[in-house]
Amino acid sequence: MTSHAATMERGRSPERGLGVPTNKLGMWIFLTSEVMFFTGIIGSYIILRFGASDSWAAPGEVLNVTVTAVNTFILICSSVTMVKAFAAIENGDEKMLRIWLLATAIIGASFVGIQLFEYSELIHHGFLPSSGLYGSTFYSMTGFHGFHVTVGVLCILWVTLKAFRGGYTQENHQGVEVIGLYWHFVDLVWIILFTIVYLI
Amino acid sequence: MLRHTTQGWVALVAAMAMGCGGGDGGDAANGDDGGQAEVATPAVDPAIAATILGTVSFEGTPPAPSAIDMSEEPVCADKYTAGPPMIQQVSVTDGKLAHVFVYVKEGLGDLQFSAPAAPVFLDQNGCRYHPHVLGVQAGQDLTIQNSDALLHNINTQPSVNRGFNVSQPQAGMESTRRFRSAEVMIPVKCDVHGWMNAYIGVLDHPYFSVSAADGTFSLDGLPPGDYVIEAWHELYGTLTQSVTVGEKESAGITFLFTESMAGSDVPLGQPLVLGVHDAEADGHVGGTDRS
Amino acid sequence: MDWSFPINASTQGIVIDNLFWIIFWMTAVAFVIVEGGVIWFMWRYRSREGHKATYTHGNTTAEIIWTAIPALAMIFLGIYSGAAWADIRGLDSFPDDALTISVVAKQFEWNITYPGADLVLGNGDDFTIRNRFEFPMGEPVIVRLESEDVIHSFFIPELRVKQDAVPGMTIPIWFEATQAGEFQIACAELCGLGHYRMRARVVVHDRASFDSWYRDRSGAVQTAAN
Amino acid sequence: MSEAGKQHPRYMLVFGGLAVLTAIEVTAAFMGFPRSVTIIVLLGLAGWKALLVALYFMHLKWEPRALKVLAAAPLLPAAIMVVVILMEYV
Amino acid sequence: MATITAEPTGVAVVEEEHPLPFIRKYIFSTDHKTIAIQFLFTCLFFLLVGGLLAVMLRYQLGYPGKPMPGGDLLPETMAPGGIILPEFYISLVTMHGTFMVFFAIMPLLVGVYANYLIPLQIGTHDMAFPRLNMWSYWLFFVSGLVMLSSFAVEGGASVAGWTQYAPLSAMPEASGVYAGQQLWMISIAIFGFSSLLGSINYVTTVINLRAPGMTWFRLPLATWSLFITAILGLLAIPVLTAAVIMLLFDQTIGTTFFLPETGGQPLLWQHLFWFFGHPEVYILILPAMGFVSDIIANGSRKPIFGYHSMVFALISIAFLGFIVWGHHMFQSGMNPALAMSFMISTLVIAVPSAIKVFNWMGTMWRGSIQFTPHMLFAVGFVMLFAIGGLSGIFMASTPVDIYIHDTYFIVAHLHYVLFGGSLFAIFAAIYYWFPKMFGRMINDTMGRIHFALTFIFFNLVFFPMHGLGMGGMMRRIYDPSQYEHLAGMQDTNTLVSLSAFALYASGLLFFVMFFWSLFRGKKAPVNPWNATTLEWQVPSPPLHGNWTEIPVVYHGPYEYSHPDMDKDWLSQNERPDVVSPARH
Repeated sequence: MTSHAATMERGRSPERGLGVPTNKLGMWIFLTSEVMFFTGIIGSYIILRFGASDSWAAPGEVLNVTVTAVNTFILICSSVTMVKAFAAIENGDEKMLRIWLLATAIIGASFVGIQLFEYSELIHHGFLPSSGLYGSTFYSMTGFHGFHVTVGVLCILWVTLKAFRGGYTQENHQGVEVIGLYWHFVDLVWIILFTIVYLI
Repeated sequence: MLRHTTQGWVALVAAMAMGCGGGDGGDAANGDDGGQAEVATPAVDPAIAATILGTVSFEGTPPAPSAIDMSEEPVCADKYTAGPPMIQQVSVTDGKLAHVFVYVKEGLGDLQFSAPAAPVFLDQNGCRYHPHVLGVQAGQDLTIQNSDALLHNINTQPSVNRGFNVSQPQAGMESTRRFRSAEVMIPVKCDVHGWMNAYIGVLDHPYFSVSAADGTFSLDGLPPGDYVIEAWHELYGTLTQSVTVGEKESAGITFLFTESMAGSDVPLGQPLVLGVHDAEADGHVGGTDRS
Repeated sequence: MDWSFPINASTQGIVIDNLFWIIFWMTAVAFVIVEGGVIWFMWRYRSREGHKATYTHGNTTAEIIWTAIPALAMIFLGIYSGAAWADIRGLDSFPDDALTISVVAKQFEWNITYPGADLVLGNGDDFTIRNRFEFPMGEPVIVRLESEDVIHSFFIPELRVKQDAVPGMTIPIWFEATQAGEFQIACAELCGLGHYRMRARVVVHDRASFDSWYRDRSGAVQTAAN
Repeated sequence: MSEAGKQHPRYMLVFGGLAVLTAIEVTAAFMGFPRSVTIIVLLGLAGWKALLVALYFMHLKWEPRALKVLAAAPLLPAAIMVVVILMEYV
Repeated sequence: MATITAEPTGVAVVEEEHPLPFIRKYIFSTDHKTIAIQFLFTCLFFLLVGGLLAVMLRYQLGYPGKPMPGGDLLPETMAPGGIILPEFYISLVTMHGTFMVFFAIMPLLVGVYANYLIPLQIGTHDMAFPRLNMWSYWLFFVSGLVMLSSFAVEGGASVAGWTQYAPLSAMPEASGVYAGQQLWMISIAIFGFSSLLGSINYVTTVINLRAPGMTWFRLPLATWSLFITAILGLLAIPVLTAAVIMLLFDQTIGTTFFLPETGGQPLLWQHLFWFFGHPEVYILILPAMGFVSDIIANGSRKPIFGYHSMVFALISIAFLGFIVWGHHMFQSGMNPALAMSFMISTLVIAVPSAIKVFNWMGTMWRGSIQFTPHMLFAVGFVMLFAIGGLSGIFMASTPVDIYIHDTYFIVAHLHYVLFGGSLFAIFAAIYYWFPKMFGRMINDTMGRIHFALTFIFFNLVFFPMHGLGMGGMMRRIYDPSQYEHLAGMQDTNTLVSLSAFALYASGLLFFVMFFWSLFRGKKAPVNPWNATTLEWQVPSPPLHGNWTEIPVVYHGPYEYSHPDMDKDWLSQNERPDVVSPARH
């Protein structure tokens, strides 16, 4: 067993455990459970599709891939602006932090907007959550992702507000990093969804 | 709703107290809260009230009745001393058709009628519904009774009203429910005994009747005017006729169902728009069977 | 109070009951060791004046022993049960030329469809009887389970048969009755307010009486058809 | 904060990568390869993009090993769930 | 012989530096101890509700079709003239299971004791995210109320069983229940989010906020088990949340995930549910094992036997918990080959469970066992959990499961594990930590009486159920007398019912005693049980913030009866000046 000196040493160090700041660790742990949540939904989709593949239309027939591809690109952009914001504050550049955060919020919101537009189009053409497994899985998966994005946008707006109040400094900007992690995760999920829902 | 909710809470609290405290279980039994606003009836002056009398006759040979196998339900089977009970969708006695629901479909304008206080009864006896076809006014109590010493469940499947599915495990049990809005017809079935079925016609006026074994029916106390009368049968669909009655007059009409009509659309759960003349008034209402 | 199994009337029942009693005796030994040990320790090592507990953090040998023994027992059980399971439910355990009967469950009835005179389901001469399941003893019977509405479970205690009937699926099971008699089908999966009464009559005939019964039934159907 | 602060990864490079991969995906989906091939290719590309995001944008590349493990942990039960349930069909 | 003179490190909070206003202190408090106590009272209430439902359904089984005393207080839709209707009976069954699993046992183990013990036992000020912790409680509270309210809505509460098997749960026209079903889904979705917030807190706290010297293998087993449990919850409960939301969509917006008409799969629901459900079973038992380990070591005045193997057993049970869910589905139409592999993994999981039981016995062996109520309940746990574990082997064996699946044998098994196991451990924990939580003692004699009654009546209720199951009595049936093969068992059912009423009565006795001790019990010292873990180093009850100076930890959690010491315990934070007694 470790000598007392060693344990004291270990104990006293500011970042115990994983050597990761608590807020960040908390977010990562939250993300692990988010993975399981999306597994529940995406997994069901995979399983149902294996069971009744004929209830799905070929890619592009019902869903508009072009619009969504653009939308995907938009979401990726928002991820970049997010990391830019983080990089900015790590260099102590609060001005750029605010700009990048604002950009992220706006781009994220536009993603949601485009998705809502897409929904209205689909519903207009009679493709509803009640249209068989295709509709059920499509709306559930994209809907839950959209919900996550919306929540993300709200959080980012809140962070932005705090940034404008000068709430973040080079030394202390965990808030930016933590919300960033969430935002990138949402982006990551969309990358998967785009492929399996629209392209396959 | 609210009434029902409070009832539920009373139940809960009472349950907590386990046997002490108040609260009435009473007749909380609205599968559908007796929603409709009770409007003061513009009493149809009996002095001028008219009557429509009529008969429903049938042409052709009705489908052969088939026996019900109740061997697994002695409680019911024992009630049939004279031969096994028959499934009788179509009961014809010398050319007259019974179990036809006849009602005023149009012509009452916007008259309002309050529901009568007396309940309508639906009895389950010998694993059959009595009566097989019945009418009830919207908001009027429908009291379902179990005269068999075994489990029946009463599963109604309306399309405009809220359905209910209640059970009566013992003889002598009673449940009272109401339907909020007019609907012709609401199918009723017992899931425990697949052969048991009945039909309930819900109207927001009192002018309906079910043809008797001799095919006769009567609609009494009508205000003078011109009406569209519809006759509904579970197998042969619907027929409609227009008729005009003056003060104290008594018009007679006859409906004629024929063998060939078998399989025509049978409207179930059609929301009714009374007073307004709709294109469906030509005998073939688009049936929507709920499934 | 009878706490025993109902009589066993099927071939798979023999296997199942044997396995049950094997497990029963294995667990009985463990039961006695644990409960007896705990009670004895409670008495033997109750705290007394001037008696101090032994200071130990464990004993690897002991732990290895009481890890190994249950492990071995479980391996044995796994192999035994696996073999038995394969014989009862394995896809290749199904007899080829067995009488095949379709059972369709719905709230709250069992509709049993027999293959009619040609002994093949779905050839027009099938006939359906509500809540009455009759078949011959001494030969395997295949039941094709379906459900119309919700999940039910096809349970005949005396035959040690249980299988859920799932809407959207056709699930085949087979069994062989070893004695004639009258039993009941019970529904073993909660299926609604009539669940507790979703039962049907089971009649296991000897060959001769089954033939005669089947003949008039299927014959009757054909006359009706003509 | 995290070591990432000192030497920033080339975010724009990653961004370019993601954009290009997306473009490739969309085209590949409609090239009319045999279905199985398409699926494998697309899933491969998607996985690659996901990895890029996780490693660079989420800085996993610079995190202590323990956190890498923690982040990857849920993939195991997730895989178990989907694969095992899919075995219903075999 | 050298004698250790030891002096504890760390300084506890002795007076509130800045007292908080009432509402922040007691209602929307962020103090993990207050939140734990809020959980405690809420869960005890739900425990009463769940028990009451059980009493009612046992009445119907004991006296089928007879009017229940006081039953006429229920509305006609539930029990006309006091006669319980079949639809009300199955909603009793459903809600009993739901309340006990989700709103009583699970939060009692996790919500109460994870909150209370983790920060104290690892020696820190509070949870990592106190505000999330508060939200976790209030969301739980809301979800509980939603579930309760479903009794009051039209059509009554859910009737699809606590497992909510689709399509029955998704087809109101088949179940006759409309709003009730949807409220169930909504409530559980909220509940899922609440426990998610909790789990994040527990995991983060244990990983990052341990006191100096509190290495992984110096954590008390209670904390270990709660940590593992939190991880299970983290990975399993989101799947349930996803599943219930999909089911809610099936009920409301016309999706067809679990409805076969358009290719949806009823079995998918079962897979998703049990993928959550089996880890859930371990969520319900692992913390109990942890508490019992702490209490048995303390009650036998001995170090726990085989600390490391106890930890590894916990971990392996948790991991295996993710690959055994199919053993709930052997008769569900699942692929038989799949059933085979699930059987193997299920049998494997029996091994670590056996290790734990034997290690507890090893701990008692040559100890100095005290007959305090908490020790009695802990030992009761070992005895009853052993029975539950052994009866589990029967259904693990697929062929035997063909017969006993969905019979009362299962009911007996799960109650031996959940009541005889978890609930006994919860009682043990309440008795053990009551002095710390409320600063008052519970009368030992009263405690022993409560134990005796509970133990006797528990076995009278649930042991005969094995017999009922062997006789082939199906679960969730309203009236066994409808079947020939069950006709002979009515007297057994009546006996069970009578014992069940007595069991509930002894439960009520506990509540009386609990609240009496709360106000009248005699003041509790800092360390009434001479225990070694850190929570016994702060005042009873500890004040907000627990420690002004974090202690330094030197020993494992169970240094009892060290030969070189006069007193028979050595706290984890006591700096030994002569020799270090930790010898492993």
